[in-house]
Amino acid sequence: MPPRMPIESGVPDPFQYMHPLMARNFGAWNYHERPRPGVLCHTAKSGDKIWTVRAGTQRQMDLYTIRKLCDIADEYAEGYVRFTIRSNIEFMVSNEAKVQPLIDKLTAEGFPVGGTGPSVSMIAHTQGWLHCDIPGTDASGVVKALMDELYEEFIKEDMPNRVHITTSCCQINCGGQGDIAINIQHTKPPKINHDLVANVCERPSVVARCPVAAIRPALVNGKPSLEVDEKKCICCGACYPPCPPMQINDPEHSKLAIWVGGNHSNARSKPTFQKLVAAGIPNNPPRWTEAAAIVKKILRVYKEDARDWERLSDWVARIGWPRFFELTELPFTKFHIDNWRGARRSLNASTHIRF
Amino acid sequence: MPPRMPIESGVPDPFQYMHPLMARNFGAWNYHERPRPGVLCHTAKSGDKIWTVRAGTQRQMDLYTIRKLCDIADEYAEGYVRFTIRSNIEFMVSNEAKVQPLIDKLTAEGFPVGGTGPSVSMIAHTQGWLHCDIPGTDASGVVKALMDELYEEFIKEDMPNRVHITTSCCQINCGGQGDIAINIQHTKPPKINHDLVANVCERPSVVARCPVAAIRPALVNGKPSLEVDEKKCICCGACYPPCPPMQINDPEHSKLAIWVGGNHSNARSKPTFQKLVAAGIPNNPPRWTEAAAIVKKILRVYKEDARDWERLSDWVARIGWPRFFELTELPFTKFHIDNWRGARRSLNASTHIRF
Amino acid sequence: MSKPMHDTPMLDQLESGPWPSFVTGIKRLAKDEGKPYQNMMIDLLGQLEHSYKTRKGYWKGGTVGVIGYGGGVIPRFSEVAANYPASKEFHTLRIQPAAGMHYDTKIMRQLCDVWEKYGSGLIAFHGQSGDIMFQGVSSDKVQAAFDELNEMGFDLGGAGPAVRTGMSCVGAARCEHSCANEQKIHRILVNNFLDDMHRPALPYKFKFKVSGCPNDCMNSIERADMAVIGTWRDEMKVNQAEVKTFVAKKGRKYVIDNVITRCPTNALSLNDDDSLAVDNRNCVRCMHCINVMTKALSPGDDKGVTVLMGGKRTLKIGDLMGTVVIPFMKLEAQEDYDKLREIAEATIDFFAENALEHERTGEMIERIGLVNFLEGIGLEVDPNMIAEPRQCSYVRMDTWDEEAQKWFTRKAEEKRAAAAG
Amino acid sequence: MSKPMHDTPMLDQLESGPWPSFVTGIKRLAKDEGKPYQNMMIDLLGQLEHSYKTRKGYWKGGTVGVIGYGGGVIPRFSEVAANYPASKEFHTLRIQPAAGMHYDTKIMRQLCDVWEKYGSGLIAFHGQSGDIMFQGVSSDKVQAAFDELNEMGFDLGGAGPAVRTGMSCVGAARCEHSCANEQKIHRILVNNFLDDMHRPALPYKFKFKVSGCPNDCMNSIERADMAVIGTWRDEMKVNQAEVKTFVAKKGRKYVIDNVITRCPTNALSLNDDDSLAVDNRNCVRCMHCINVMTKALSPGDDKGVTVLMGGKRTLKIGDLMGTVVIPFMKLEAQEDYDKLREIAEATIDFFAENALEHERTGEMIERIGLVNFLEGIGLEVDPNMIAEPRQCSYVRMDTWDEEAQKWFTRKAEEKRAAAAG
Repeated sequence: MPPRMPIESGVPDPFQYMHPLMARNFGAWNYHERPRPGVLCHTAKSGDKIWTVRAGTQRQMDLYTIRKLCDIADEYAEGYVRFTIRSNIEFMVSNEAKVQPLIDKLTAEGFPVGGTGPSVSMIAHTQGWLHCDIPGTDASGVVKALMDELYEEFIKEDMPNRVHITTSCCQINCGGQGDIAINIQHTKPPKINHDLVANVCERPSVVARCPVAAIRPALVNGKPSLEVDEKKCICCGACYPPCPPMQINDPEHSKLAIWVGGNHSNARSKPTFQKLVAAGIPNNPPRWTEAAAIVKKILRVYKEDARDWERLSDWVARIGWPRFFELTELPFTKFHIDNWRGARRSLNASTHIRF
Repeated sequence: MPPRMPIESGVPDPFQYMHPLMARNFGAWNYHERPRPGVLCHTAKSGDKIWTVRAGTQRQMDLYTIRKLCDIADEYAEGYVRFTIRSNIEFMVSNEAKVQPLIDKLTAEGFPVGGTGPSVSMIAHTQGWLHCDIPGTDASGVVKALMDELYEEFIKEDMPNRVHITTSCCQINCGGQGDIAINIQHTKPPKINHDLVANVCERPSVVARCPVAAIRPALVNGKPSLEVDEKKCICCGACYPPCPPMQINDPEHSKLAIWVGGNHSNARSKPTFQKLVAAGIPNNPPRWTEAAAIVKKILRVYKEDARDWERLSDWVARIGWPRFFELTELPFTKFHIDNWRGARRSLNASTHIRF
Repeated sequence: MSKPMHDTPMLDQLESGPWPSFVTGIKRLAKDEGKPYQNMMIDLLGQLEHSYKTRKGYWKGGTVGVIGYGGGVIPRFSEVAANYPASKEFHTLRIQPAAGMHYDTKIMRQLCDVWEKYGSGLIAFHGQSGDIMFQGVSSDKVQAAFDELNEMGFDLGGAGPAVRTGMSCVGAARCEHSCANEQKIHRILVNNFLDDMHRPALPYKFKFKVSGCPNDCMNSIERADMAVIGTWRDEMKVNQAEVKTFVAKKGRKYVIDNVITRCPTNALSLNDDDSLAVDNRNCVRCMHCINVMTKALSPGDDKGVTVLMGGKRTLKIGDLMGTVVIPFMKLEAQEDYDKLREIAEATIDFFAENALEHERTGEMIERIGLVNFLEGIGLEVDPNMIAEPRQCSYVRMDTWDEEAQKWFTRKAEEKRAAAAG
Repeated sequence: MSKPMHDTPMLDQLESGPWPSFVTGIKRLAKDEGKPYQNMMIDLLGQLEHSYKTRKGYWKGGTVGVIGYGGGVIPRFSEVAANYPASKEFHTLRIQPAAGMHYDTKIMRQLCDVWEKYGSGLIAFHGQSGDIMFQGVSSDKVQAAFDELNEMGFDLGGAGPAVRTGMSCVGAARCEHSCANEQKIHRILVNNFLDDMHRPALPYKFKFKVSGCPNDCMNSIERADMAVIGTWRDEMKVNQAEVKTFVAKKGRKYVIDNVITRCPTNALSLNDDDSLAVDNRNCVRCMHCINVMTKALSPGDDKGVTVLMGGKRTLKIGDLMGTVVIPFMKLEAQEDYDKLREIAEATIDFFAENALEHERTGEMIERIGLVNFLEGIGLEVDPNMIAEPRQCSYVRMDTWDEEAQKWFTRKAEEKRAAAAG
């Protein structure tokens, strides 16, 4: 029998799985309201209304959790769900009366209802030790630890605007940009196992991968290997994926750094990149308390000081970075002053200063 | 007799030449008003008032012009004058009654009274053919030609905010940043007189001066000279001052370019650099009518479209560059898209678009 | 009879606290007597605890796939299999969800059944790539699991130097801000490049993302090589009665300080009668006022999309945002969608031919310059592509007159076309 | 008897029009029978007309100076002296005016008299460098002209790789926005470096400019290697009665749209009773509202200066703005001024030792990085120096803890000092 060849079907058509009310009013919605945290109510031009109840999940779910969510969807909602980009699950119902029982059931089963409007939503995260081949830390664990701490901020809408937190378990930054990002930051050059380099690594590719041209081919102990100019090395770990014998991860020296102000939306200002605020934070499982404390401090200050509708980036743009460091009591160091390409753009070429 | 050695007195003390009312109220002024174009009235905390009448000059003045201004200062004012950074002369009087006769006299003698508030002030300019050793065009002449055209805008306060125009007679840009800048832009690589290079130029310095590393030492016809890689050359003329045999000025190919939106002030936005809007404009003495036409068009559109207190840069920031090109009917080309260092900052990394 | 559980004192601490615990979930699978995945999950917990203790990861890549495809399965072999043999192979299937991540419970349960049979019982909804990640399958069961999912109508997503799984927002299905048919764009783009997705042969990854409005909930500007974002070009809709209701409720000062002054182009003004004056000509469609006053304000009717290219993350030259390459295009007729597809094709062809190994589209644009890239994919320069024109005179412009003429010719043609149409 | 006038048909066209004509002025000198400069000015006109016709300049440099100084005279020798022999030498004396460019008519007339005797009769008030430019003197008269000006209390300005002539605004002498004693700062800085001005031996030029407030009328941020700009750190002064008068005159909507919404940090709010609420903590001293409402608003009382370094024009890496190196310092006591002078000294010493040939301070900072520059001149890093922190993770931070400790120590010391003081 010839082998089965794949059906290259690509992205499935969503209409087959879509709540009928959404399919019926596709492209014809009028406005929405948020009756309470975790609930959206959309009104269509036809007059139809749909209520969405949003709940947090652990993203990496076991079959029992998924089936429980399906049971809830069947019993308390209308058999349809969808997921947000931040791994929240959404249940859609056509009748307001179903909202509260659904919320009650989700809550009873341990699924926090929230993540809408000006709340802290679920943390977008990478794979970490659970499944990545180059991780400097865990991801699901960091996120669980943090979301435990931020639970109240998920189920309430008490922040000035929405807060997106991300984590990345290496400096490639698969987590992307966030209002707050907690990312691995290596602080020492890779430790090279010269016995393995020649066999495992395509050396010219590795040399090409270095952002600062700090890697060169070399003979070490008579074997062809690679050498790192440690004065130039920025410890980014770019060489590690194409060349695992260049171990960048280190239980002590792979630290966490916290970045602030990344914003993808075009609302108000143009999209912004996140900026370094803290580094040298220990990578401390299982609850990463030092990182969590800084995140919570930033959120507390933001909540107290920002105006309605200010994303974290908008807020800092208004109050200025000096005040940010003052309010968060984080140290400002020479490392905060950019020296990468185009760094001059980040200098204050004006007398715009707050005193 | 031993030679006379200089008295290294440096910057003179201004109090010896300062209007007594200004010296008396030094550091104790309260507010100012502009009773009419060309006139400022400053009120001191002491209650003293001083009226300033501002007039345009040709900057390069002959003795007779200067002495005439002195005569006016003595007869119609109080014997004191000062100059602004844009070569306007200011007469200070302690009595409002003196203002109108002074204005009348200045006007009668051909000195335009104006340059205050939202007007087009005198053009800041360089030396040009009159006195510079590397000029691509004249400066005093360009300015005279333009100010003749902009006379009404100098003596009135009809612009949305002040307008500073500058000219530069080479790409080193001694004219600096202006709301509108008219600068030389060379378009062909230097023509090298290889017979002279070795004797006249310090070759390594010239090589070092090139912003794009397009110059290299070479033997030409057996003589040590310099060679330009014409594919890399950006025709900036940086090599010409240290090496006059590398002639960059060309009667036809040294063109004018117009730049818009330079702003030194910290008012509202941070200081901004000017941006390219038009190039390839003939360097056409004695009245440079093509350049003047573009400047006037820009000013007309700005005057019609900008809001009160918007500098040219503020206005364009609000209406966007696409609209600027539409309103001024200037062509947008690939040359407007930056490709110098840090060019990415100038790309539109957002959906902020006006339709 | 299962093997004994490893001690997991650190992971155990992740079972406390109010947030749903993935550890509890994995433990449940590890305690699932008689299930094919039980021992695998016991050792998975053991290896993960080992990572927590030693602060290092222990997975390495390799080569695992399905017949007919060159990518889409993420191979994971344990480096500590001697101690945790049952999870020595723990591969992931990247499966593309329906556009917009819609499910009914029937299909969800079917997905679970497949993973109960062949996999670890652990599924992530969803990975950062936009895939359902079926995490944890041994090499010998990859093909069977895929075949079953594939028969259900699902396909593998992208991995490696390939077109990757796309993402699109809920959009027209439930959002009044939607200015496009997000799922259609998503499916047209990705499904046109399945060969480039399943047989990785590009210089590096290439991602499509689609957001229905400038709020860009899919983060497409920062995360996609080609971002398609809905927008509109006529006037925004203003319901002045709802504006007045809002002002009455919130107060004039609140509205001025939180709506009027936040407009990035000062295009809003509150009239003395509490109605809103909108300078639509200078509105940049930032969405702020619409986000705040959802009932009073909404996008216009003349909808379309803006296309940006070149977003990516840190490696190798630092994070880059995508930049505008098409300020506006309508997406109504089939020809409109064809044109979008053709632009994507031209882009991927140019990328395939011109990017260096492991170079993203944004890095290639940075290296060769936006103008050369535009020429390469056949698009004309447009002032909407830039935030501002060049500010340095260091450029050679001896073909200025020709370039200026191109602009005038284009403008004249547009005018003629507009007059004719 | 003078030589005949050259035909100047092009220059003649610059005698028409309403603006004062430099050509008419030069012609008057050229027709000034019997004056020493007459023939020189006849040939000057001839050469200038020749430039207009051929569109080229005909001056070259050389070496001309006065005894004791290495710079300050701009030598100009004609390349077309064969045709225009009387202006074959046409040098410029750069003379520094009093700070703020104040004159009484007596000194103006004396300046004219010197130039009638030795020079061309043509004087520019002022060049872009901030000097009075005595334009046109032959080599043999340079010394005598300088001696006479020098005896009157004037000195040569800078030229070449030297400290250059400074500039300061009218400032405290007549402007209510003045937050500093501009002329004093100007004179202290420049007059401290006369040796570096008069004997050029720096890598390249170094400029001081002083503006009394952030309106920066001297363009110091863009044009000075060291810019000193007045500012204040307490609350701006608000005369609410004058605010109400202004609102009454202009209308609420005008004030909201032209003052409130223009505040770059949304630090203004118009209260419902037409008084102004100022969030001084977030005011960035941009001056806009003060510029608009001159009678109602003014700077606070706790005045001082901000210092920025590194502004320059295009050559060699593109125009650069100066960047903040001292966010705020008081300038009241002599020690304050001494400290400012010492910072200038440290900067010029560091520049002299570390800049490449023909490299400006801003380019040096760009090359070595702001942090290294700050360390070189002995200043601590401060978040006011940046618009925003780094956005790329590509930096080695293994000494983070030490650097963080420096900050905490500094802050603790500042707190102690504040408590003690």
